[in-house]
Amino acid sequence: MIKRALVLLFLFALGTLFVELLLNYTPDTELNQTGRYYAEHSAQDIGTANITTAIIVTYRGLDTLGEVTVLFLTAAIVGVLLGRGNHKGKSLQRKLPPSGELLTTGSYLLVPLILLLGAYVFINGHLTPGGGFQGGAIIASAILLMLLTDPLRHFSHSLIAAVESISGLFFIGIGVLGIFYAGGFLDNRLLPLGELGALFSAGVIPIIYSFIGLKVGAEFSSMLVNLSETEDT
Amino acid sequence: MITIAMVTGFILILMGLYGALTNPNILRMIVSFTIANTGVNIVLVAVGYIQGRTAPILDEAVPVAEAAARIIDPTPQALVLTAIVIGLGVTTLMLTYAYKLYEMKGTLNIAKFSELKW
Amino acid sequence: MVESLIAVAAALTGIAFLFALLRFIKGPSTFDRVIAFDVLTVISITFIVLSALIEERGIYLDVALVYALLSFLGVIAIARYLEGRF
Amino acid sequence: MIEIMPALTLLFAAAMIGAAFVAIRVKQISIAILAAGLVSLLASVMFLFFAAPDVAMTEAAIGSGLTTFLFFFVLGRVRGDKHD
Amino acid sequence: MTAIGLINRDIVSYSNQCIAIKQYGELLLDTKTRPKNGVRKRAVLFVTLLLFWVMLNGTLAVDSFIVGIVVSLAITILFCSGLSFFTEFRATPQAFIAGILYYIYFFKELIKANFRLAVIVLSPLMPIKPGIVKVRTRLKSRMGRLMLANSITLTPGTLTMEIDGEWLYVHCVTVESTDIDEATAQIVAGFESYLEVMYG
Amino acid sequence: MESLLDITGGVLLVAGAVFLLLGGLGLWRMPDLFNRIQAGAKTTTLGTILILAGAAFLHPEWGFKLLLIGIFLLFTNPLSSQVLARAAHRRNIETSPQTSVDMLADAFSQKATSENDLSEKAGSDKDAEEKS
Repeated sequence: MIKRALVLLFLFALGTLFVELLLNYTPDTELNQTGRYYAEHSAQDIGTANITTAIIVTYRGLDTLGEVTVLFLTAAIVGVLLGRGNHKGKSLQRKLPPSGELLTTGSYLLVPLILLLGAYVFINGHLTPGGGFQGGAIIASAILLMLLTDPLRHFSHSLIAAVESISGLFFIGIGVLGIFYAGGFLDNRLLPLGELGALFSAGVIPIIYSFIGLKVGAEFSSMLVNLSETEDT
Repeated sequence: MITIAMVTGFILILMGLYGALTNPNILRMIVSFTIANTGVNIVLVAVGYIQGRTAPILDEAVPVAEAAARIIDPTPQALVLTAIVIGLGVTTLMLTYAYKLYEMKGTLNIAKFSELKW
Repeated sequence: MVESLIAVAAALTGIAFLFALLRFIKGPSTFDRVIAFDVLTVISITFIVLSALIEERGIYLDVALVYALLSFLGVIAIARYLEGRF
Repeated sequence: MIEIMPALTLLFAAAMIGAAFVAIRVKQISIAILAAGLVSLLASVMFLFFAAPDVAMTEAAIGSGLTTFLFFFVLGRVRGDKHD
Repeated sequence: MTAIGLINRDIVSYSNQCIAIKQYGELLLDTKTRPKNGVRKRAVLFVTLLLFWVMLNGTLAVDSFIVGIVVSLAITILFCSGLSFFTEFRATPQAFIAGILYYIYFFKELIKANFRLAVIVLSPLMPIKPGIVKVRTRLKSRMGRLMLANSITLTPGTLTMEIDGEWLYVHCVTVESTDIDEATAQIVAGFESYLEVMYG
Repeated sequence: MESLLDITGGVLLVAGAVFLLLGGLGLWRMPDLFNRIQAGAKTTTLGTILILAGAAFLHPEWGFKLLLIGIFLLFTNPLSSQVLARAAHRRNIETSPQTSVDMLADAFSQKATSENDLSEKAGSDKDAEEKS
């Protein structure tokens, strides 16, 4: 009971803090300095219609690199913890009947569409909402639908690892090329900026975002596949 | 509108923390944690919102010349986007640990893990 | 005129949303809650379309696309779990 | 006449708090997970109301399918746990 | 640092990858257990995906079209057993006419059934008599059966629960007859006559 | 002054919202799970499609995306309902007393001998959770 009282006390303190914050908060009516800079300059400097994309890929490109690294580490830790390869042959022996005909046919119909939507989301990341992370999550959702339809489906681990590492390599390679041929690491002006609103615009941002999308999709997929190949304890 | 969202976010944070701190079951602690995570994201997005403005995407509705006067702050959005993706990674990691803990002890009750007592 | 019609539509949809939410909170069995979840996600797509109409931004529809294609995955996941087929 | 967007925001705020309450209080873990998924789906619509379509799309793609599946997966694996 | 790690991993995984591509002739899927699509089905899938791509982009500009071809080709190769709306569609004029008529009939039924259900929901006594009946279908193709089940499900008042061979198990809000042939005539026959021409 | 197109779009929006309301009401009032699926999930599909059509009337340039959303809904929504109904039937959810026939249960009881071990394993552990 004393633990619960402590918890309530802590939450009460936190709540008071929040109320204090809320009472003293005055909403902005104008953009602050950074926001104004991004709003005014990203169209000419970066050439993206979606300013969030400009921030993620170029202005704060190193943060994104760090984020991708964190995801990579997470996927690796999940893989190590679950120890795939130890019971590769055994996992296929689980006795599960297949799902009903409707779900099977429906998933065959929907999976290509989900993959197409994922590709659309990350290729158009500089024009419409979305980008590499969303597209990667959508692609992983397609893998998830396959797993839900048939939990025993076997996926090629080495293919997922290959997609992940190759796209990561190209992401960094493009960033390094930017040091030599453009303004700096992950500078997008390797290619001409093009016209605002066209698909081939904003320099290398669509290419970078495609690689990020493939990488994130492969990372999430490897987490899903690793988890699904664990044994029923 | 900003106030509504901030109040919601704070309430979600408090509820999530309450659940995470009082539940004995590890899986439920993780569920509560995701709720608190969502609350934090809502607060951050609400901070970046400016009344009467629109999304930071330039198209026919928002030409480049008017951008600075019509869009909201894009920086918190970029941060929250990162936070959500990392949140999924963290959740997966926690769930993997929970699975390994269960494999080790055959239970998910936090009181049974006496090595973790402080 | 059109604005007021949109407002009426939003109000009616909001009432439907409340009904589904009540079913979610009350729902005697797990399955009742799952079906309420399904209905809530479908109604949320409506809200996204309505907000796109109010703000007059066509790009919001991309979110509705993702929502329409992915929100059923949660329902299928829980249905498969309850079937005992993982 | 009330403004539409604040009213909708209020509706979604109430729904999220209700769903979070269900998630904290309900006995079955499966419903708690479902309610957490609902919180994140509703949060996605709320992000859209706050003019953040990128964030909304991320939350919709991640919160609905992937998180829910991962939770149910682990829950299915630890099914024999009687010390609930 | 990340770069070096990635390069290391890449070198390690490259040899694995060569083996993987050899081992799994189809890249993503293990196709030993499930039917592979023939060239015609893959072409149909490719065209459908391209159509969806153009609709998603809302433009026929050359650049987006080229990217669409690449993406659709990649998905067609990777996900080789995918279906599309026009897989197994008989490309005859009758089939196209039947398709149009099918959608008209479907929306008519949808609206009619919705009004019927609205009356039930609004009436205070709830005059319902639910039950699960068994009906028969003659359709053989996968897409045709999926479309039939989806049409039955989308019409309020009937809900397909299971397909087992030629039998469909349908939940009805108001059961009108439990006889198999009569129920088939009421629930299935309308959609089936069009779908049979379309998909066979 | 609004054009006829705008008025039609607005009226379609309201009609869709009415169907959504009926769906919500049905979800609240129907006596058992399968009927709730019928009333809830189906009526809302028509409502959403009508609202999409109304939006297409108001903004014709969004037509393709709205059409795609409609197509996706038409294929995902029945799928989830079917899977859910099937799972519920497998778990023997109690039906309302008005239910007259259940031919699927009859069919299953004949087939049950072959599948018995699996359903036992899945059912026994979770029933405790369900009823609590």
